[in-house]
Amino acid sequence: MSEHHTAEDIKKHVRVYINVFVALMALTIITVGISYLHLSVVPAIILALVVATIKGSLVASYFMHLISEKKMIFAALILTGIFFIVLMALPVLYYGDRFY
Amino acid sequence: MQIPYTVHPRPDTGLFNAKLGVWLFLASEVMLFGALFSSYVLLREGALTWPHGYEILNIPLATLNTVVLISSSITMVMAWASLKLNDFAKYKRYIGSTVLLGFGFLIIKSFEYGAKFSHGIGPGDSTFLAIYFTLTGLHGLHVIGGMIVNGYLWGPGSKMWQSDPERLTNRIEVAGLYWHFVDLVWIFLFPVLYLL
Amino acid sequence: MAHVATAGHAVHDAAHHEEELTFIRKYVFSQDHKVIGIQYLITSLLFLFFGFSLMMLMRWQLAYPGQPIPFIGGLLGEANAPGGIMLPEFYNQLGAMHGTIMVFLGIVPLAVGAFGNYVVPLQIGAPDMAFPKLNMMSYWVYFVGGVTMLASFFLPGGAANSGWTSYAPLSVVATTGQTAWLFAMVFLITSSLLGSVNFIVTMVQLRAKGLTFTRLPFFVWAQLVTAFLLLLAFPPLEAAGVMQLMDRLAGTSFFLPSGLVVAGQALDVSGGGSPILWQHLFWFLAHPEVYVLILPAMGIVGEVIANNTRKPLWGYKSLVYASIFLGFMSFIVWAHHMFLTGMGTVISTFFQTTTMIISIPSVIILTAFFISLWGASIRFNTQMLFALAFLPMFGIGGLTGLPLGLAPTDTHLHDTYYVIGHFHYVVAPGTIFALFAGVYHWYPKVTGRRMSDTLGKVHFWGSLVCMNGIFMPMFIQGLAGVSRRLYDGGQQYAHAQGVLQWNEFMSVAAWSLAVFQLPFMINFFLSIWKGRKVENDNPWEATTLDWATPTPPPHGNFARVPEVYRGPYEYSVPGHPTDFFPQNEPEPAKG
Amino acid sequence: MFELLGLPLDASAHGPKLDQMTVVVHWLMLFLFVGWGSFFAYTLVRFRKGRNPKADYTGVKSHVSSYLEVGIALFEAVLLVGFAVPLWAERVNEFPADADAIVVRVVAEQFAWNVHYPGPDGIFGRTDIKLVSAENPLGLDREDGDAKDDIWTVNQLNLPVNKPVIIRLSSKDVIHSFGLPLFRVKQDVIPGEVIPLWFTPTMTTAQIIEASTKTVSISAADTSNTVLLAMVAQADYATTDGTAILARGDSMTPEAILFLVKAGIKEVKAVHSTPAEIACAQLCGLGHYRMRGFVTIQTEEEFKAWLAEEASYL
Ligand code: HEA
Ligand code: HEA
Ligand code: CUA
Ligand SMILES: [Cu+2]
Repeated sequence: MSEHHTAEDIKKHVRVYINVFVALMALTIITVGISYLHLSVVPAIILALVVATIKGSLVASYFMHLISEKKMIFAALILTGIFFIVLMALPVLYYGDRFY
Repeated sequence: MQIPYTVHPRPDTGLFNAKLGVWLFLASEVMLFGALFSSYVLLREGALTWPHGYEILNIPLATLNTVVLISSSITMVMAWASLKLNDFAKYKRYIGSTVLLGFGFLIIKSFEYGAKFSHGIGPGDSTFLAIYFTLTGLHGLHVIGGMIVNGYLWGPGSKMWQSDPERLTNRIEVAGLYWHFVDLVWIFLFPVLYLL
Repeated sequence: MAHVATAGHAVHDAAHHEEELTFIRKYVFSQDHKVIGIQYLITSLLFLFFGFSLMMLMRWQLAYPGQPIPFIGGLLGEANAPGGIMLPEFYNQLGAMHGTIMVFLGIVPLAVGAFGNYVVPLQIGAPDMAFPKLNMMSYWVYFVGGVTMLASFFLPGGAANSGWTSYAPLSVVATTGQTAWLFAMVFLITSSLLGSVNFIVTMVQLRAKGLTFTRLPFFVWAQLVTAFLLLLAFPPLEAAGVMQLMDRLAGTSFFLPSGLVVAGQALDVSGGGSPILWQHLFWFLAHPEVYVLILPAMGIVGEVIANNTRKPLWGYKSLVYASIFLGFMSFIVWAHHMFLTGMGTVISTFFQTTTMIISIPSVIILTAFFISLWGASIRFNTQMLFALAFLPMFGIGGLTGLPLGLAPTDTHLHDTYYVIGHFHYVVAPGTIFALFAGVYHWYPKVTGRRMSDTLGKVHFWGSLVCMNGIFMPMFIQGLAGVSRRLYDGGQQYAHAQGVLQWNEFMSVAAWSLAVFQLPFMINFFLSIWKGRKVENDNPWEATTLDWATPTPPPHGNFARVPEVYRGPYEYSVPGHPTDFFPQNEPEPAKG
Repeated sequence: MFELLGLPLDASAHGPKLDQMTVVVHWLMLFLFVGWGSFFAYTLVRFRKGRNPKADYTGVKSHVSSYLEVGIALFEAVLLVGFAVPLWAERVNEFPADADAIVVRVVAEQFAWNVHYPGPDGIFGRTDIKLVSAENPLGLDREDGDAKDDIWTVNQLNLPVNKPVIIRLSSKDVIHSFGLPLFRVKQDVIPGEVIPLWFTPTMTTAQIIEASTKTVSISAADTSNTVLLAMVAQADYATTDGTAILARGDSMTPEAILFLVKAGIKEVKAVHSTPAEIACAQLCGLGHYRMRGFVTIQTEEEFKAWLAEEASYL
């Protein structure tokens, strides 16, 4: 990412950053808004996480330039992603199958 | 013999050292916060009762804090872009604002904490509060760490602009990656703790 | 600016640096990977020795329960051993600290910090690690962690005493030593994380020209997989450590369920926590951790075997794939330590299956080593003896992992001496032997002198016999059902009566083992001045880049930027004049 | 192989299957160790430098090793599917109905096993941690109707033979592990949880004693032999002139040993005084090593009588 950018490129980037920023603000308002609806637990969790994931992806893709990142970094992140999922499966392992 | 690829990327990987380094570090951070999130789910699942975050915590303040942190992310990335555009003065302004916004975040956070403590509410009172204080505390430490780095890059560190501008730009990019990650963590913390 | 310095420039640069550095910068806060490697080496060997000493004390109590410890009994303090007789509290401290020190302060820093640091940059033809300052910090953070751990013996109530596993709630209600343990662990984890980032970047970014991934020495591969394990498995334990600290210091109950009555007193906490959560997070690290202990050892064994069989390692590709697969699988077997915590059929089947699967790559690695011996011309020097002995010793340890990995058989064996026997075979005559092999192998590169082969052989044979004398009877005791962590070695139990006599035998073997470390220590220190000087930079006639440097390597390592032309183990290449064909030697001109 | 492994006496219904599996696994291990070991030993001798001065660049070309590895994987699969999974399922899924079994609560604490029987009504009475005291370790609420007939003991578990027993395990403080080596069961006891466990004892304590009785040789040096001193005699011993030294059931004391030796008796039949025990297997604090309980397996009648006797103390 850090190499061979013309000033023109960068200016284009900056416009993208500003759009992303606006989107993030909007999504923040949406999440907070949703929470005032006091939905029941499951839809509330799903909605909140979906919005958070969108926001997170925006940050990662554009602010962190992940969208145009190198293979090596993707490989490391995919590996991390897998183990992260394993980690998040802990509660399932715990409650899913106790024999008593 | 000098260490290669500190500034320019290695041709076959396309990366300079610090960038790979910081991504790896962030990978480990994913696992750190992942373990805490997972613990949160596990404990909540096993709890008899669980309060809604909004019953206990101050949503307007936290929303404000979200805005502050997201803003600091955009100023961070603008700082990098300014260096890319050879505009050092703008860089100083942006990176300076990033630090200030981080400061703002911490001040708001301290109001939140202060309000809790003054009501005699602490981490020992319930599992929810325990996880709230642990997660936000750890996140706060990350903010402080980022501010120290960014503060350095604003102040003494920025002198590198004269000697090795490319390297400084790389440093800002790398510091930015970390700072955006801190923002990203908050993006998840906020709904999970406050809104659900 | 130039990022790849020319050769002349490099030498000049190195010399230039050398002059400027003060003693402190050169030997204490050094940023040179070799000096840091040596710092790690000395520190971790001292810890290893200390951990061993704790164990020798414990073995007294196990062999002669309730009898005063001779000579040093009086020095242990009234709080620990009144009248020289060890108290159970103290025994538990020794056990927890032995495990912790051996694993986190002994073997890992030795295998990764010392060998990894010293050898990896040399083997990949790099001038240093990618981040020298970070490297220095890793060492010093490790050092602080270690000192904290040691200092905890002097706290009221002594050091941590809840086992190296620190299971909650016991650890949460334990004495202050546990807090020190947790702080020390946070330091050690931080050090490991810094180190692993540094290692991965170094191995990915700083490989010499021509050194593709398929030409990396097996040792480098092993270190690469290890670094990933440390990077991704340690953070969950750090999170757990923070939570336990909160439980102990801030009154939270992450790991404390409601309604606890400790020592007749209802515990005043909010409750609602889960003791099993700690176990999951602990083993999420600690299982990968055991492969952190073994992989670098396998890497060293690979190097030494290739070098002393004078032929290529057999099945290099399968070795590499097996290591990667092993690393990957090690993240999804952790709950085999927890079969008896109330696990149902589905999850236990999952973990039993993954545990059986993970044994296959180990078999592949060992098999490749065995087959490498076929057709060899084996030089039995000290390092080769240690490397060879590693194979059956790891074999015994690994094979005894199988009955533990199957939940029904684990029922009887869980938390007995069988487990102790299992893992000591892999870590003590396994890993420690491999590390000894590494010391003998690379010593000439570091010092320019060889260690004595005669003393080395005394060290080897004595250690081999004693190690088996200590750990083989543990299987007998374990099968008989003797629990581990028993202050009196199981004296009171009926089912232990038939196997109690082994306790004394094992202890005597352990003390004899200590005696056989004397030749090593003498050899190690004396050879620095008295060892036979090496005749050239490549005394073992090896092929990898670590032997292509001046001896000892200067700051910046290589006199000339190395370039690599072939795989790592081109020994006895048909038609080549010598029986080794170094990686950096250009193809001879045709005709 | 069974004798070779030195597993303790097996006194439960499911035990032989577990033992059989342990034996099978150890055969596999032995096979692999000997197989690789002989190859290894052969190469060391055959390919030493003195015998084979020039190494062979290519070495082994065949793929036998891959077949071998597949073979091991298959064997492990068989172990899993054929033994491990069904046996485990039997342990954790196929609990007998409460009505068909003896149900007992065991509450672990540092460092004792509190055993709680429901009494004739078959219902466990209410317990409350506020009532816990030295005299009432279970915190049993005797005001509660169901609790009136409840029986509890410390470190003594009585069970009838040949009847399934369900033990509900819980802990007051830290994690313990309820291990019965002779019955091949072990279960971690986790505070905050109630974890059940079941097995069927197949031998009474009397039979266990019979089966574990050994002939041990004694000498004058044995007066401090802890193994011997923990035993009780299983026959009557007397001096040549007929003075009794030890009767069946008497513990071995240093004096008794000296007398026996003096009387020229070199061997005695003896057995450990408490052959069936509860062993705590998880580190639970400084008293972990002495967190020992006793198991007594009785005939149905003896057990009833014991319950009645305990009830009479209420
Ligand atoms: C370096 C360390 C290391 C290694 C490599 C291993 C390897 C394995 N371990 Fe071990 N293990 C530990 C360290 C290690 N372990 C520790 C420290 C503990 C206890 C922690 C505690 O509770 O305190 C433990 C505990 C432990 C348990 C929990 C037991 C219990 O608490 O009840 C289990 C259960 O599944 C297990 C299984 C295995 C298996 C299946 C392997 C497999 O990977 C093994 C595969 C290897 C082979 C199958 C051998 C192949 C070789 C041959 C076939 C050749 C034979 C050779 C010759 C003849 C020359 N281990
Ligand atoms: C890497 C890990 C490791 C290593 C190497 C060892 C090595 C040894 N261990 Fe350890 N052990 C553990 C990890 C390890 N152990 C763990 C995790 C536990 C469980 C703890 C718990 O219950 O929580 C345990 C428990 C444990 C027990 C059971 C205690 C109990 O349950 O009550 C016993 C009993 O005998 C024992 C013995 C030994 C012995 C005799 C050695 C010997 O092999 C030691 C050999 C050491 C050397 C040979 C040192 C060589 C070094 C030098 C000679 C230095 C030279 C110095 C210079 C040149 C400067 N260990
Ligand atoms: Cu209870 Cu150990
Ligand atoms: Cu494991």
